[in-house]
Amino acid sequence: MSAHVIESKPLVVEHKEEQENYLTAGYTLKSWFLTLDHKRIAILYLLSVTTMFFVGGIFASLMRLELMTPQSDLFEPDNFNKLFTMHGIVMVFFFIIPAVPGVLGNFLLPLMIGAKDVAFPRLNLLSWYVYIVGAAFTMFTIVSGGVDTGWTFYTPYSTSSSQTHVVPVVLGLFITGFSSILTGLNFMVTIHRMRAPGLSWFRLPLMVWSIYATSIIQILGTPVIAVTLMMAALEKVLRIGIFDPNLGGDPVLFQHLFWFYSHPAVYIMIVPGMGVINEVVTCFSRRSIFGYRAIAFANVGFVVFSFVVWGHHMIVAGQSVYSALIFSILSYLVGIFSAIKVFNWTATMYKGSISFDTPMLYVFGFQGLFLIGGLTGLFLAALGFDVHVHDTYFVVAHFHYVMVGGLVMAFLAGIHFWWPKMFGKKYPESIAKFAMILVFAGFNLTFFPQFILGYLGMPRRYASYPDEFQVLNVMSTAGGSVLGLGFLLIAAYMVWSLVFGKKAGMNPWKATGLEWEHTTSPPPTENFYETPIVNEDPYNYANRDFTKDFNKEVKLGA
Amino acid sequence: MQSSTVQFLPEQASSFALQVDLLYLYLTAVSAFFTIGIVGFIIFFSIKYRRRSDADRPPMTVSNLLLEITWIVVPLALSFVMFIWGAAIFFKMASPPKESMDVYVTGKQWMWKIQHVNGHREINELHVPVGKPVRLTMTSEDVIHSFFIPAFRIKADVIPGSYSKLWFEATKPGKYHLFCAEYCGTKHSGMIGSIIVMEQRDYDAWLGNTKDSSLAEAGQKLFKTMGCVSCHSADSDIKGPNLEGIYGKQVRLQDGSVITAEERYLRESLLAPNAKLTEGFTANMPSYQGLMTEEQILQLISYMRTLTPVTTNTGLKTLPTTALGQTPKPEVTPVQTPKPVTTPTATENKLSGSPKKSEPAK
Amino acid sequence: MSDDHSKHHIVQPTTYATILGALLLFTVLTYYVAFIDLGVLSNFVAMGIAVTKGSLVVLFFMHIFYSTRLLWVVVAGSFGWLGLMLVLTLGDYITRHWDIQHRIFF
Amino acid sequence: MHSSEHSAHHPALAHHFQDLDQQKDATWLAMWVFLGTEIMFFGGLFLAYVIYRSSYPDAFAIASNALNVNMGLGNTFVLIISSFTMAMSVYSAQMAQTGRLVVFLILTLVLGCTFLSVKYFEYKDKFDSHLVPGRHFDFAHHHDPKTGAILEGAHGGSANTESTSHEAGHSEKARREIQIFFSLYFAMTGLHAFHMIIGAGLLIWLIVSSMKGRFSKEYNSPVELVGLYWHFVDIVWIFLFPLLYLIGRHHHG
Ligand code: HEA
Ligand code: HEA
Ligand code: HEC
Ligand code: CUA
Ligand SMILES: [Cu+2]
Repeated sequence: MSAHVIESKPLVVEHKEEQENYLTAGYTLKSWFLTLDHKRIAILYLLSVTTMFFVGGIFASLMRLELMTPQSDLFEPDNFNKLFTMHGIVMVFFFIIPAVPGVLGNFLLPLMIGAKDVAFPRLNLLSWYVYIVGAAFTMFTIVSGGVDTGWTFYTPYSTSSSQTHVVPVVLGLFITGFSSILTGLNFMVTIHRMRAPGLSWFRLPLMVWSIYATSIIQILGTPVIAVTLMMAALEKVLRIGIFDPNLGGDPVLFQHLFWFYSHPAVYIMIVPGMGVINEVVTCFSRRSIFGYRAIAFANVGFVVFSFVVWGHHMIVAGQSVYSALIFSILSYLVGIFSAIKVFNWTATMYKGSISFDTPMLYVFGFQGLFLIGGLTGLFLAALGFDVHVHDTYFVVAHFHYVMVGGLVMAFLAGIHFWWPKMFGKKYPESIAKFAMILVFAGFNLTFFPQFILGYLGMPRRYASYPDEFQVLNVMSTAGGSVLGLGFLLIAAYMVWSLVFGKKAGMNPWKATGLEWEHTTSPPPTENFYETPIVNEDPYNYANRDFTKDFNKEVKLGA
Repeated sequence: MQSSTVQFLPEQASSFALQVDLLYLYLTAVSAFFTIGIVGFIIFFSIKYRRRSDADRPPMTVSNLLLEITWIVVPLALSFVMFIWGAAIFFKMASPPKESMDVYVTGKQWMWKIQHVNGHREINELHVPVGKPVRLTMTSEDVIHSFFIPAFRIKADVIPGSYSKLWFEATKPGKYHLFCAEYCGTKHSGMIGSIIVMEQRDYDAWLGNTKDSSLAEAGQKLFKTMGCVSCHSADSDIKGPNLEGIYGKQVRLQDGSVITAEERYLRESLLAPNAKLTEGFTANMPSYQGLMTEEQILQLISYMRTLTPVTTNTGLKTLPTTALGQTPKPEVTPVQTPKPVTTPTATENKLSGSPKKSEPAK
Repeated sequence: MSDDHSKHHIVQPTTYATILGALLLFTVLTYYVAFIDLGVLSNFVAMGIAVTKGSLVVLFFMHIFYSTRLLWVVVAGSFGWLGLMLVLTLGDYITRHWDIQHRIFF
Repeated sequence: MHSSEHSAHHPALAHHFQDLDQQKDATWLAMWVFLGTEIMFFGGLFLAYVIYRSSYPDAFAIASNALNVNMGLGNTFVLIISSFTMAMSVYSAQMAQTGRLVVFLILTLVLGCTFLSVKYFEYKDKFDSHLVPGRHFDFAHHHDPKTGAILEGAHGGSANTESTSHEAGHSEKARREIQIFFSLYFAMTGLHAFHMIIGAGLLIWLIVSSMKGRFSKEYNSPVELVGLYWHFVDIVWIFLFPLLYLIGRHHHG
């Protein structure tokens, strides 16, 4: 644990910054669509997941519009059902799961570990194409009439009752699954085999640990959903009977298989987001992380425990009460790992030197909202309580708090934090802060009332509802509009900054880490001018002199 | 009906309601504690340690094992309370009292079909007396539905091909929402209805008005028309087992195992009689798969239930039902036995949750 | 990485041939055992033999016996995860119709 | 690491790796992790199999007996031997014996194709006897005297069961359960066969490359990796064979 920094022979790169970087390496479409550079692939992902987010968001807005009134007046129930299904599918499989790994993971992983690229660049590009093909299938489904099964595809509804396009969408997800698997595989091998000299496991930035944990979950979980969807499609087309009670099958088996993947999937969503939080909270507190090892091991804990709690989605679904018992207690154990992280981030701020730049505001947002989302997850894991709120808006509120309040906040924190590194430009700080507040306020207005709605008993996936729920629903819709405007604003100024933004310099936040201190913004195609050698623990803020200008020199290894 | 102001709790109309609400309170309190605590610290640190100058150089973080252990152990302890509390309620919800009154529910896109033991049927409405445990035996004709009564805080998925159970004891007369909570297709949100809780007297009157033949009677008719009697009566050529006292009996199977004859087993006996052969009999019973509706199956089951004498909470033992093939007198079907003893009132019953223990006749 | 060299271990044809022999033998064994009525034990014997055969292939044909710890972990982890899935799901099916002892709590 | 100094300029070395060693480590790890995903992929089907086998033991025994155990056994031998020839290919590649490498690869391919053709005839037989799940599934058409006997015998232990006129009702449930067996049979063996076909494609590619002399003592990862894949497919079959073909065989007496 060498605490001192060797600051010998810094390489002054001011002039180099004017020169080539990964963005200027080529301007043709071909140079983008056939690129093997992980940073360019990250940009491709950024474009595609953002598009998907807005597509999903438009579905959400239409849904909220419909829910303003108790009757189903704007859409036929049929269409409403398609809306929430497509909203769930697009948001889960095409936005939130690939978002952080695809964009930030791709961009940062090799930079953070001092590698020139991921282990298998070709595979990396292939992942993106597979994702796009999967997305195309799903989008085709939308155009051709949609699906109405809910994102959970419960049998026997999806296989014997629904008249909509279940098979193409299932196929699309099957394909997309492979994108996720390949990304995970690639990242995992990269972390094992491509670390720079001196970068031992416990010197890795925690973001890397998070990505590592996420990759393992992707690798072990995704194949199961793939084969499950395959069986469901076969059931639908050939009536093979595996999930159809009329043919001797058990519909609950589908739920087991589905949640065996889909619960771990929620950690695929949140864990990389938590990784982002580590980096941002240390940087803006100028403080090394509190309890590095505890957080690192909590990630490992997620890998194991996320796979043994899936039954908490099936508490009233007809599974054994004894199973429910086991799954409930395991859910509480998995909660502890999140608790460790939340407490450690808070403790990291203690005695720090805290500044309030936009990324840090998102961290605050994340902390509060994920906390509420996570704690209400504990509500749901209490068996007798879940009986009442299962499949009500309480659950809807819970998962939006963790997914939007948690992951989307973390994603935005990350995007704002690394934007200067990715594009070499600054976004307009005060507008960004305003947008953050808009999103935060809009979010709470949208989803907090849903907790109450849920406890009052409003079931989810309802196109119409009894009159007494209207007041809260109107609040929720109003919040949704504010939220939507907030997101729109963010997209607008981000695009604006690409053209008009101020030049960022190589390390505008005075952050530690190879990606900030050892290369330019934007980095060159091969990432570093010289392979870095790591000789300190991460987040070594106590050893930096912040009065210096961090934007000038690329630090080199000894 | 409900007032237009925003409420925070649905009505408390069953013996579970208060229990679940108390748990809710505990969960909320723990959450509030942590949320306020952590947000409080964040705000406090943000003010106290805000950056005053770029020259600020915070010290190295020191880790503090004791602190870390504390914040693992305390939440663990608190969440164990959540677990045990939640599980306790859940187990009560999963164990209907023996003396419960039975109602049969069939879900179907997109309606609830309900049959009372006396054969009365309702659609999307369920009338029950206050203060009496009611046990629902539910199945579905097509896809999965979920029977949800917010005011009672109960819910269970209704699954084709198997029976789910749900029980409650209403504590307050009134009309409450019945929702389908598992997404089941186009009119999922239209698959709603109401639960009407009545005073016992009103309930009896309501029930008395109904002219339908009782469920068990209908079942009994089926027992004849479907030809069950030809085997399951003393004088038939092909012998089937004696069905007297079948419900709840420990049936010994050919492979030596023992199984309790309840709904699931009886249903299987009709649809797939040879899957579990009764000891001493051959695989002679035909399958009625596809020949009966779910409702008819329920009727038959309900009839077979009457063949078992039941102890009710009045302490009376119902008369043993008549020999097979004869009409059992409907008034002796156990669930209909009037209950003269005091009905536990809502207030008495709130905390204990489970209905008053019956004093068995023995 | 200290144990790198072990991966370049070249397995000799004699080893391969021995394993081949064992595999063929076990196949014959599992076939004949299937015709003996061992009750429930039949399943365990059949699976035991399959697991043995599988392990031989993994360890020798696939060189895991000579590999780094990391690869051992990957292999054990993958099968372990499959085990988790099987055990927890089967747990549900086995206990689904057990009587409920609601008094275990209060 | 002087050997890597040599290989630093090897044409097969990708630009972002330090040396061939690192590259080889990475690809090995990747291959194993990929096989891990394959385990979970087949795992979903295995889970379904275990659940239904334990729910419907008798039907599964009956259905299993309708499979041609000799073909299954023969195929098991074929596949195990092909695994051996594959292992020998890897050895030859490591020893840079190009001639033997090509021979062993071709042997492996031939054995793989043998397996697939046997599988083809098994499938065809099932098609002809209406054992493919779906609307035309019909177990009653299956006039195997042996299985016929088992149809009754498999219900519990008691022997003196007679076929009666109520057989029809009896076999309705059995029919559905047997159909589930065949669904799983086709899903599992089909997926397995699909993997074999991919494997065969890879083998052809290896044969061509090795004839062109692409592999050397330092660089033979493709052979090793395809080897791993091939062995994995073999392992899947090692489990499928007893699970699908050997259930309840002892009822023959
Ligand atoms: C990012 C996604 C995400 C995350 C991170 C989580 C996290 C958790 N979830 Fe959630 N969940 C979903 C996404 C997510 N969930 C989705 C999408 C659904 C619905 C799917 C559908 O049906 O469509 C769902 C549904 C769902 C259910 C099923 C509800 C139902 O359908 O009836 C349950 C039940 O147990 C549950 C529990 C939990 C728990 C215990 C956690 C825990 O991991 C939370 C842990 C976090 C904390 C505990 C906060 C930090 C803690 C502290 C600061 C200290 C205090 C701690 C203690 C006192 C222990 N979730
Ligand atoms: C990452 C995942 C994710 C995200 C980000 C969101 C985001 C949002 N979700 Fe979603 N949601 C899910 C995952 C997600 N959701 C899932 C999995 C389900 C379950 C589906 C199922 O039951 O099968 C669900 C279900 C769900 C429901 C319940 C439907 C039902 O059960 O009937 C509702 C209802 O309010 C809802 C609302 C919203 C809203 C308002 C947002 C907002 O945050 C969206 C904000 C974004 C925009 C609005 C787009 C950007 C803005 C514009 C394009 C400008 C134009 C718009 C305006 C000015 C309004 N969601
Ligand atoms: C042709 C004769 C026959 C007919 C008709 C018949 N059964 Fe049966 N039943 C049997 C035989 C034989 C058995 C015992 C073997 C077994 O368990 O399947 C049996 C078993 C049962 C059992 C399980 C009893 C136990 O002790 O386990 C039930 C319940 C039952 N029958 C109900 C019915 C009903 C209801 C009908 C009409 C809809 C019916 N049976 C029609 C012959 C018949
Ligand atoms: Cu029935 Cu939803
Ligand atoms: Cu979950």
